[in-house]
Parts: sequence; structure tokens; C-alpha cells
Amino acid sequence: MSTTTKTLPSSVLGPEISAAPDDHPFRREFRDWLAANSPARPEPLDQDEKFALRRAWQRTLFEGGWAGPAWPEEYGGRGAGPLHQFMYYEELALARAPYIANTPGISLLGPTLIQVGSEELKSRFLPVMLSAEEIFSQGFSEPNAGSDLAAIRARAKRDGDEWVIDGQKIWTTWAQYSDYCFVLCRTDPESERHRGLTLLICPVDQPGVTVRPIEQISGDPEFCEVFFDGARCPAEWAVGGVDDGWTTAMVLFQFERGDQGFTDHSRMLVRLHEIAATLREGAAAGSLDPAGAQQARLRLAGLWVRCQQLRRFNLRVAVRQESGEQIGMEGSVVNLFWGELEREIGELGSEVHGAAGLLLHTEPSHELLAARAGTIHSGTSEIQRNIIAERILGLPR
Amino acid sequence: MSTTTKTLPSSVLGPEISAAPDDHPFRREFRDWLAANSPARPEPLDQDEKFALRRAWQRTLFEGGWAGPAWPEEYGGRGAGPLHQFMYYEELALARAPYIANTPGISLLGPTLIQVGSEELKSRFLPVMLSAEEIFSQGFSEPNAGSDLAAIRARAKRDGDEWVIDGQKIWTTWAQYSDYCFVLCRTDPESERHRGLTLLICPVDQPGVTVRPIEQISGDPEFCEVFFDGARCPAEWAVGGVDDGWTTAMVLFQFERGDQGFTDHSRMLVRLHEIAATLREGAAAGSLDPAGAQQARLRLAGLWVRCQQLRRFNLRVAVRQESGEQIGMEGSVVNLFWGELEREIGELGSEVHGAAGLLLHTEPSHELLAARAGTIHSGTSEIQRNIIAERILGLPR
Amino acid sequence: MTTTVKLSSEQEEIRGVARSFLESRFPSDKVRDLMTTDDGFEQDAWTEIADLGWTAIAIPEERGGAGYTTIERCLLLEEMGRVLYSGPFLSSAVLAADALLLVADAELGAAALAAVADGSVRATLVAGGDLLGGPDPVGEVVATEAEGAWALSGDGGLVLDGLSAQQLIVAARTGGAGAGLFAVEPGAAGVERGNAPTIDETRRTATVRFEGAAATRLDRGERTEEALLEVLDRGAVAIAAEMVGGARRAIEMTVAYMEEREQFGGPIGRFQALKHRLADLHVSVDGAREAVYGAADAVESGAGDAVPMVVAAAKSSASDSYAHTTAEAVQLHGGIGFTEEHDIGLYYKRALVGVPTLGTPLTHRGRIAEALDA
Amino acid sequence: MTTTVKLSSEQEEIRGVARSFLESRFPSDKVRDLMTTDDGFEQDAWTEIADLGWTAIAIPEERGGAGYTTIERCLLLEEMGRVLYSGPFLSSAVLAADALLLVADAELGAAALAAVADGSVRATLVAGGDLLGGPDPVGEVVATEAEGAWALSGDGGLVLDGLSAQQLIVAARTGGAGAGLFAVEPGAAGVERGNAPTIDETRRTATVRFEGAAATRLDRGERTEEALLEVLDRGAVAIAAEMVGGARRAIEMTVAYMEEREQFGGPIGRFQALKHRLADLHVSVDGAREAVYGAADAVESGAGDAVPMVVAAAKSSASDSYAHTTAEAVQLHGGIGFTEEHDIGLYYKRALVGVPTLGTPLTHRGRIAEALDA
Repeated sequence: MSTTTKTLPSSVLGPEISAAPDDHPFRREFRDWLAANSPARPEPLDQDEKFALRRAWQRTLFEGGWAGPAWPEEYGGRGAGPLHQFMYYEELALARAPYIANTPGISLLGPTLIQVGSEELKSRFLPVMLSAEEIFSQGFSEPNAGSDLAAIRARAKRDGDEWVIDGQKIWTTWAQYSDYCFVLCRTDPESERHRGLTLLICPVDQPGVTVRPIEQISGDPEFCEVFFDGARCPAEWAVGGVDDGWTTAMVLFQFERGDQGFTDHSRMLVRLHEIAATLREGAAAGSLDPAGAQQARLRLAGLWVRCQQLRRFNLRVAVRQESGEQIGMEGSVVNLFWGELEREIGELGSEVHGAAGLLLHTEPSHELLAARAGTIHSGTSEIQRNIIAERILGLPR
Repeated sequence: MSTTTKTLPSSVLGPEISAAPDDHPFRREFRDWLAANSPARPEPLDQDEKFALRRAWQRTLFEGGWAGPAWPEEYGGRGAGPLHQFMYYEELALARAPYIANTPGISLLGPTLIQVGSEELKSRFLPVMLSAEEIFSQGFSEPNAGSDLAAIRARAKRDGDEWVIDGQKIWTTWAQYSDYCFVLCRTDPESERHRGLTLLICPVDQPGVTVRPIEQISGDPEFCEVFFDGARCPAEWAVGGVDDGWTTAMVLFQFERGDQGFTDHSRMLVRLHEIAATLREGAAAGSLDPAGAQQARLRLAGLWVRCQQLRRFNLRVAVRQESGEQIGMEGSVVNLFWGELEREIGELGSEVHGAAGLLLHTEPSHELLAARAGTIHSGTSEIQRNIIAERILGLPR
Repeated sequence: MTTTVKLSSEQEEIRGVARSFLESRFPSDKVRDLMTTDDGFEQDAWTEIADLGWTAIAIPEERGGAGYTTIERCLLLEEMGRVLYSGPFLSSAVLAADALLLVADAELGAAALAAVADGSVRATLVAGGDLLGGPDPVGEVVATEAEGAWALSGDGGLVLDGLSAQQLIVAARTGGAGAGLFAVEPGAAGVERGNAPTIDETRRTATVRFEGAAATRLDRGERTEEALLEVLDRGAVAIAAEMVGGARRAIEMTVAYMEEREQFGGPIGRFQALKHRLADLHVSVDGAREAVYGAADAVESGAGDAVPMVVAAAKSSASDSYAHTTAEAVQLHGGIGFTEEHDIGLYYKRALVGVPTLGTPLTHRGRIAEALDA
Repeated sequence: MTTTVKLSSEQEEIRGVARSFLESRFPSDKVRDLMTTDDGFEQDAWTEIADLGWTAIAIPEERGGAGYTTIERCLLLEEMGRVLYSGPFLSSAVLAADALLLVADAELGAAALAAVADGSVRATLVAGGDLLGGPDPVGEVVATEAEGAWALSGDGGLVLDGLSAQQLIVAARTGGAGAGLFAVEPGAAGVERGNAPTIDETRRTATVRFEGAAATRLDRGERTEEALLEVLDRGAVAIAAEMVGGARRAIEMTVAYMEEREQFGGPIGRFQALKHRLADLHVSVDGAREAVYGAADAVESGAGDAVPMVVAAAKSSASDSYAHTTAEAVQLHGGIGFTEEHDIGLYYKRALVGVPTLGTPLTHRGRIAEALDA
């Protein structure tokens, strides 16, 4: 892998887009700021170090006024519309900046609070979320409520001015670093499926909450089980209506393909740029045989094509949102497309290193394995296909 | 395409198989006979001419005692067991011999008659079937009973010493050339699904039978609709038990992956041999660019691998049948594998000719299009996958 | 903010007009009628298309055109692909028109361009060998000059509408590495044309050979080959748009069939394995469509070095997607799918011949690979 | 009639013994324990394996072996693949044993062969660069002779069980195009070994470099490279057998999971889209298995020129099938599938590292392509 850390030229991303041109003042301002402030180095493989770097980087962004640009200015953001976010993430990728620490907060809970949260919750949580002073994790999936999210069993009941939460969540990303977990619970014990749920913000550092990191095949304990055993949170920390958590969750899900979604194509194209460099070096050094190198180059070209398609999908989402359209089911197209592409990039990224691409605890093998999560979390590819077939194409259930 | 018509060396088929060795007396005898008798030229594209050639060729085989080798000697065959049949078809392919005309008769109805037919039916039909004096077609599928064969609606009722048949069959291969159609009919009007069916042999040349050839995308009118409108056949021309036609059909289906199945891999490997020659010529003449030729060579290698696998599948069927085992669901594996392979060979066989491979009414484009039938007739690939998943792997229905 | 990820209302209107015109003029039985005719097109429909201004759509107003762009032309082609439009739009109004616009000298090519733009002459482009897809954009035709007169010789390959075209616009080598663009009268001495239909009988092809055929030079030898590459790039985007239209229609037809066809007690569209395959097709075609309009955007905004790459992305993904979609559509139609009587097979064959036309996916990916390797 | 399409009763018995032995000695928790040890294997189990005669299984009786064939050895490896057997069987009892049997001179290699055959010495083969899969079967090690003594220098690449092996059997260039086979004591001066684990922690790998290490020559320089190719071919069939065993087990685990895991009110195994994917996996693994035993049959019957081709068929199809099957298995296990806690991920990683070991699918298909082009 190329270890140069300079900001890359925008041509790495493909043709200039006239709706988001290279010399757009927003791009220029952020690009200049990044050049002066980005750590611009590969994230460490060790997860604790990685998280620390991301936290520090988010702090830097925050101090520069560049954390959470999509948030309204009154909450510390820039009120950046979708197209500005699109440019924001492209510039981050070109600068090879790290990710931020508080993605579930900034991208999901924050916008949800802004839309449906009480004033108290907003003033209590939004500032610390933006600055990475307090970290948030998302507690939705359960062992028996994965693809079938409405099968949720975790329950919360009122006890005076508190909620008392019992149950188990799973696949909670980086819960071990989080101060709060936003938990979808069944608050009406008589309810079934989508009814009677509430979204609660629950402090993690209390006796009733146990976080068990689960090691992934990549070696990272990225996802966690979170056990709630009489865990407590204030009654007023319900986001949106009590017993109306499904509605709140739907508000939150619309942000899932929101700003974070705008970033994937550019990170991927930067990665392809690195893979091309590795390929050139390997072919020049003779560590890749000519036939293998040629096959790899053609695969790289195929992946580049798909990244360009993903870039257009993301641009389409941005432009349509900019003009006030809902995205809806189209998100499933992007999600399915992205997950499979991520995986194949991970595979090629390892293969161009030959056998060395499979050595334990190295960047290429780590990316190869970590990419397998993309077709499972945030809705499996299978669920996305169901949605596309039934809701977009209208095939019978 | 190479136009040489010499018999090919057995190495074209892959390694020598010790269970069916190159110098096996049966192989040698047939090989010598073929060298002296095979027309050994490409089949004509025109279907009428093709059928005439096949009919003549079957006649030649018959006269040499080589038509229907799997039939018992008493019915004019050689009592050749599965391994001998395996060798028989390999030798036919190496000699680039045409197919025979009466495949539905020789491979399906004949063996079924031998197993469950009355003496009268056997003596009436088997000799003329073998000699291609009379041609047989198979009337099973209906417009609404395709994959779901048990939904058959064609009905026959007794009228004195005759059956009177009404209904419509479809996908009847080469019915336009046939003298008899063996038709699966509902003979118990009260029956449903698999019960109350009977297999009848119905003369085609009568006012109550109308054959409408359906043109395929390949240009061939290979499949037909057959309309029965008060068509008549003698009462005793029921094959197997009356109202027990599903059982008879199951007997017949076991022959579907029988001897004809043994031939696929060898025909395909001969075809790959021709494709390799075309590739060499195209690369030498510069009509294929080097990168394209290299890709085609690698695809050819991948197809060769799969043909070797198919050869082993067929050998496995032969060896197991030879020791008296039933094949059963394994047939679905072979069928699925074969259909997809056939298609991809058709695609490569056209592509190696460049744009010329798509010219109308030429061998490569014809094979490209005709190969699309392989994943549909004799059970769609989808039905085969259902069978494999449910009956071999045991997944729930 | 101009990007085709969201069409303007004017573009939507163009598309709407195109759809209703094409659906009324090119229903399936009309397309099938045209398959049996000698020329494979209908002069009346062609005249109407010219009257609608489509033949001039991507020609700038200052050159006598309608002043829209290749983007709007892609919208027309996408709609044409949906109905398997049969006629010389691609050969004359795209390839020949672009060659006259971009390669020919403005003055030398003015008359021919005007005739192609108003539809009064149906032209075709001879370049790049078989189906304009060979490795050399110029192809194998050689031009020689003697006493101020040019003559062409050599194999022009398989040419779109090569028999019915009223004017041949021919790229040829002019000694060594030079290239020129020439006009040739199809009836002239030394022009041999032979009917050479492909399995796609909705589009006509012919072999064209020259043996000392008299030719009029249209370019002045400045950046001719470079401009020819631009023409072939635009042609690739155009046919890719057509392919996307066909692929989308194939999905619609398959969905409709799956809703209607019953097996095992209900519509086959309820079977999840089939649904998932349709979902994958939808994603693939959606992606190809974005690649096509992304390329059109890049062509129109003059995105420089990136243009050939995104053109290659458009043609390779549209080819792969159309071929795969129609193959799957045939399979999902079951027995009926591989009968000549059902339209789905016509789309499949259109796709198969489209794949090598203006460059195979492999050729295009090879170009991208080369650019990424630099 | 001898063909592995139907195993003999003796072969079935060998398989049965192997399965029960391996299932009892290498349950999942044992495999996981071994992942955390330095050497990655257990001496006791190795001794038992030797006592069962497995380490000598494919060595002819006249050379002191058990007198079975590589076919029976494939049966063992298939069973080993099922349980993710962790130990030096492939490196010592397959690769080193075959090198001593086929490349070494009978006399010069006798002692080393005997020690490998009875399991008293665990050896490994250094050849062909990283994971024995490079383009040159000999690899980059060079042997020089001085005063009757040989010394090796150069990079041996990534070597199976390179750290724990008690004997290194090394292929090296002997000036120009010549090749030789050498025995090297791993502890000798000039041998540098470094732990280099891959993501497959159930199999150990190490880097091995030589800097003038003293070596004993084992061959007489007659057809050394040719014989080495045979060794690598047999090794490729052996690991392919192991891969097929792993792939079959991955399918079984996935089927079991799909029967047990409930979502939307029933087992996910009832979803047709998932069933069809399992069906395709079954066919792919079934085909790979036939390719493996077809190659073993060809090796044993001395099928001549066809042998390298069917070996390439075996390794390429087993690699593709195992990698694809385990990737699908991980996906079909959902979230649990990509946790380190679930065994399915171990199979996936075993597959990924197996792919380049003894030659990638592309390398092998390249060989077939070359043979078909001749």
C-alpha cells in the first residue's frame, strides 16, 4: 500500500461534477482547512488506538467548526445541505482523513433529536455529541431481532421518574467506548411487533449495563453485546413519543443513508488509487506475474466503474434531497450496491499483495475481512433485495 | 470453426479413465465401425435437412447394429450397461457423428416400454422405433403445467375400445416429424394432481391432432404445440397402468438422465477443442486482440474444468447404475450443471469469432441461441435448485 | 446545478414526447414487420422523426441544429431502446452526424451535415472495423490521393445500415499514421456492399468494401483521429443509453410476466429466489443508467481526461447489464421466453449484438485499466 | 473397474476411521486451543496419526510405506479439512514425503524418507516461493558447491510449518537452469526463520531465508525439476481434497444454521432465495470434489500429459468453490457469521489462505489454457 499521505487530486474521484465543482467555495474552504489540520495518515490497526485517533480528530474538526456540518448552525453545525455534505465527504477522503468517533451520534441520534427530540434532550446531548466529549452507541438489534427488527423483546418499564430497562442488544458498534446507548425497547408489555416501542437514551456506566465486545473475524472487537439488567435512565430521556418508538426509528433510519452514505464512493476510489499503485509496484518488482497483474488491472477497472456508479447514486440522493424529495426505497439499491462493492474491493486489495496480502494483522488482510460486515449490518443484502423486489418492482409478497 | 471432420484423439476428452479405458474392446469395435460409417460432418443448420440426416444416420447405426445399444439384445440392442453407454457416446462425439432422429423413442419411451409395457406394445413399437421407421415425440408439458407437471389438464376418456384425447401439449420437440406422440393425460376426470393420469401412445397423423411448430429465438421450429381435439388411439395403447400414469412417468424420467446424459460432456469437449482452434486462428490472424484472446483462453480453461467435472458426474452415474444403484436426486445436480455450462460454451463459441459470431444463420450464433433452452427444458434450473435444496440438503419446504 | 441525476422539466418533457411517439409508431408488430423488410426501416417514420427535430437534436444552433445536447439525444435513444426502434437513428443522426460535426471541417462538411441534420439524407459511419468496435478507430480502409482526387480501398467491416444508407462517411488511413474523413456515394464504382444480417434483425448491418472508390475529403487533417475518437466515444454513450432503455423494458416485461404466470398455485413472482434475481437486475440496470448519464454529463461539461474513462464505464456496464438482464429475462419467462413469438427474445438478441458494437466491455475496461495504471 | 466415483469398501473404511479419529481428536475447542500455541499442533495427536500409518499412507511398500495411494491420502485430507485439522500433515506427510519419494535419489533420501514416513521427523518442503505457489517451481534459493559441500542462499518465501519443522527439504537452483533437492537442518547456521502467521491461524507459516546454510544434496540431478513439478502437483491435489472437505462441512453447518435460526416466524432455511444459493454451493463443491478425485485417479493411473491439466482443474475448482462457499456461508450466518466466536469464519479464513497455496486458480487455469492452446 502506498504510504504517501498527501492530499490527492480530485481526478482520483472521476470527472468533475458540475453540480459540485472542484472549485466550489465550500470545497475550497474545507480543502484548505484540511491541508492545515488533517492528520492524513492511515488509521492504526489497533482498535483502541484507532478510536483514540478518531476521537482526537473529531475534536479537531469540532474546534475548526467542521464537525457535523449537516447540523443546523444553532446546534453547532453549518446547515450544510446534502450537496455540501457530498463535497465535504469527498474532500475528507481526498485528504485521507480518519473517520470521526461519534458517528452513531452525529449521523443518527443527533439528527433524530433535532427533528423529534425535546428541547431538554437537545441542549443536554447535542453539544457533547458534536465535540466527542460523550460517545453514543446504537442498541437496536437483538439476538432474535436481526433482519426482523420488529421482533424486539428488550423491555422498559416506568418506575417513578425513571425507565428500568431489561434485555439484550447485539451488534452494537463500539459500545465499549460509549457513554450512552440509544436503545429501542418495548414499553407496552402487551404490544406486538411495531407497536408499543420507545427509543430511550441509557447511560452505559452503571451497574445495570454490561458491555461484552465480540471479536470479529477481522480480529476487531468492533461489535458488542449489551446486557441491560435493571438499567435506569430518566423518564424524560425518551426520544420522540412513548410507545411510538417505531416512528422514531423510521426517522432515524432515513439518516442511515444520509450523510455517511455520501462518503463511501470517495473512500473507495481513494482505496482503488492505492491498489493501482500496489499493482504497479508489484508488477515492476516481478512479485506479480504478468497474467495475474493483467487480470487484477481488469478487475480494478471493473471496480472503478462500479465506484463511479456509486458516486452517481450518492450524487442522486444528494441532489434529490436538496430539492426536498424523500429517498425511501432507493436507499436499498445504494446499500446493496455498496456492500457488495466494498467486499470485492477488500478482496482485490488483498490479492494484489500476493500471499503477503493474507498475513495476520496487516492492513490488506484486515480490510479484506472487515469488508464482510458490509453486506450484513444496516440491513443484510437479502433484506435489501426483498425491499427492491417488493417495494420498488412491485412483485408479490 | 474448424471444419476438419476426422475422428479426434481421445485426449480431447481428458485423461484416460481406467474404468472405461481407451483400448476397451467395446470402444475399439465401435470406433472402427464409426471410422468406416460415420458421416462425420457438421449437421446442417436447416432443421428439415438436419432431421433427414439424423434419420439416415440412425438407419445406418441400426443396420450396423449400433442403434439403441442400451436396449436388451432381444429387442435389437446390445444390452450395453451404463459404462458401455458412456463409452458409446464418447466415441460418437470423437467421431463427430450426428445425433439420431428418434431420441425420445430410443431414450425414453423405448426403455419405459421395455420395463412396463405390454408384449403387444413392445412388439408393435420397439422395432420401428429402433430403425427410425416411425418417429416418436413426447407430450408432457402443457401451457399451465410446465414446471408444475402435476397440473396436467389434457384428458382422455374411453369410448369403446379407444381413448379419445382432448387438450393441448407444448414444448413437444420435433412433433412435426413424429408419427406418434406419447401423451400424459388425465383419464380419471375426478382426479387431481398426480393421481388419475395415464400415458397413452397417440398417432399424430389423424384429423384430431394438430401440430403447430413454434419458432425459437434460434430460428428453429424445434418445439411444437400439439392440439388434441377428439384424437383417438386404441385402448390397449396405454403404457403402464391406467390411472397410474404418474408412476409410468417416473419410470420414464429415470431414463432422462440415462444414456443421453452420458453424451453431453464429450460433445462439449469436442466443441471446446474447436473453439480452441478458432481462438488460435483468430489470434494468429489478428482478428482477436491479444488481451481479448487471453481472456478467452482463460474462459476456455474454466469451461474445460467444468466439462471434466461433468465427465466425472456422468461417469459416476454410469458406475453407480452399473452396480445397481438408483441415481435419484443426483440427477438434478447434473442437469443444473449441464444447462449452465452449455450456455456458457455457446457464448464463448460465438465470442471467439468476434462480430462474425453473431451473423444470422451461422453455426456459432445458432449454438449461442439454441443453448438457452438447456436451462429450461427437462426441468428448469430453478426446479433443479429446489430439488437439490429440499431433497438433497434437506432444507425446509 | 446541472446534472442528469435529476432531469430538468424540459428533459422530462422530451422524454415524455419521445415515449408516446415511439410507443405509438413502434409497437411490437410494427417492429416485427420491419424485421421482414429489405431496409429494416420505414421512410414515413423517419420523416416524422426528422420533423420532430430529433435528427438535429445534438447539433449546435450555430451549425444549423436544434441546439440541445447529447444528453437529450441519450433520452431519445433510451426510449428507442425500450421499443426496439428500428431505423437509422444511431447510424445517421448519431454516428454520421457527430463525424460531420466534430471531424469534418465546418465548411467542407457543411452540406453533408445539413442533409443529415434535416433527415433528408440517411448516412452511416464506416470506421473502426466490424460494428465500429475494432482496436483501431480508423479501421482498415486506406485513402490515396492522385491528381487532387482521393480514392478509398480496403475492408470497412460490418457497417450499421450499410445497405440502406444514402451516404457513406468513411474514416481512412492517409498514408502512415495519418487519418482522414471522406464522403463516398454508396452507388459509386468500387463500393461493394453485401447484406450481412446479425441475429438482431431489428437493426441492419452490411459488409462494405472499397476498391478504388472515389471519395471527397471532408477534414483538413488536423486532429482527425482525436476527433474521430470523440465521435466513437459519443456513439458508445448513445448505444449505451439505448441498451439501458432496453434493459429497463426487459425488467418491466419480466415483472409483468411473473405477476401473471401461475405455477404451483400462484404467480411465480412470489418466489423469493426469482425476486432476488430481479432485484439484482434492477440494481445493475440502475447503475448502468447512472454510468450512461454520468458519461453524457462529462462529455457535455468537457471533463477532459476523465471523459474516455467514463464513456468506457458507460458502454461496458450497459453492455454487461443489458446482456445479463435479457438472458435472465429469457430464463425467467420459461419456455415462452425462447420462442421467437415472444418479444423478450428480440431484446436478448439486440443486447447480444450491442455488446461488441462500438467496443466490447473487455476493450473498454482495458482502456480504463490503462488509464488507472498511468 | 477402479475409479473413485464410487469408493471401494476399503476406502470407505479408511474414510470412516479418519472421520471418527479426527472428530474426536480435533473438536472445535481443540482447534481453537491449538491456534493459541506456538507451534500450532500437538505432538500426541501427531504420534497417533503416525501410529495409524497415515504419515506413510502414499509411500509404496517397497519404499517402506503403507502401500496405499494418493487417493487414500486424499480421503484423509478431505476429512482433515472437515475439522480444520491443525498440524504438519500437509507439510510433512504430503509435500516433504513426496519430494523425498519422487525427487530424491532412493538411496540418498532413504533415511529422511523413513523418518518422515514413520512420523519421527516432521519435515517441510521449501519450493516455489510463497506458499509453494510462485511461477517458478524451484523458487529463489540458490545452491553453490565448494569442495564437495553444498550451501544454500536466498529467500525461501512463506513456508508451511516453517518454524516447527525439524527438517527442511529445499529445492534450489544449482547454477543456470539446473535444480537440486537438499536437506537442511533448521537450526544450522545461515538459516533464518521468522514467524509469519496468516489470517488462517489453524495452519502455521513462517518466512525462511538462507545465507550460506550447509545443505546435503538428495538428488542426482536427473529430471529433478520435472519430479519437483510432480510433487507440487500432488500437493495441489492434496490441499484441494482438504478444501473440498472444508467446503462440504461449511455447507452442512450452514444448512444446520438455516434450519435452526428463526426470523419472520420460521426457520430462515425456508426462504427460497437462500435455498437456491445453497443448491448452487452444493453443485459447486460436488463438482470440485469430482475434479479432485479425478485428478487423483489420473495421478495414480499415470495418465500422462493430462495429469497436470486435471491437477490444475482440481486445485482451481476447489479453491474457487471453497472460497465462494465459505464466503456465502459467512453471509448466510448473518451477524454471528463474522464473529470470531463462530467456527464458520475459521473455514472462511482457511479457504482464503488455501487459494494461493500451491498456485492460485488463475495460475492453474493459465496452465490449462496453455495446454489447450498447443
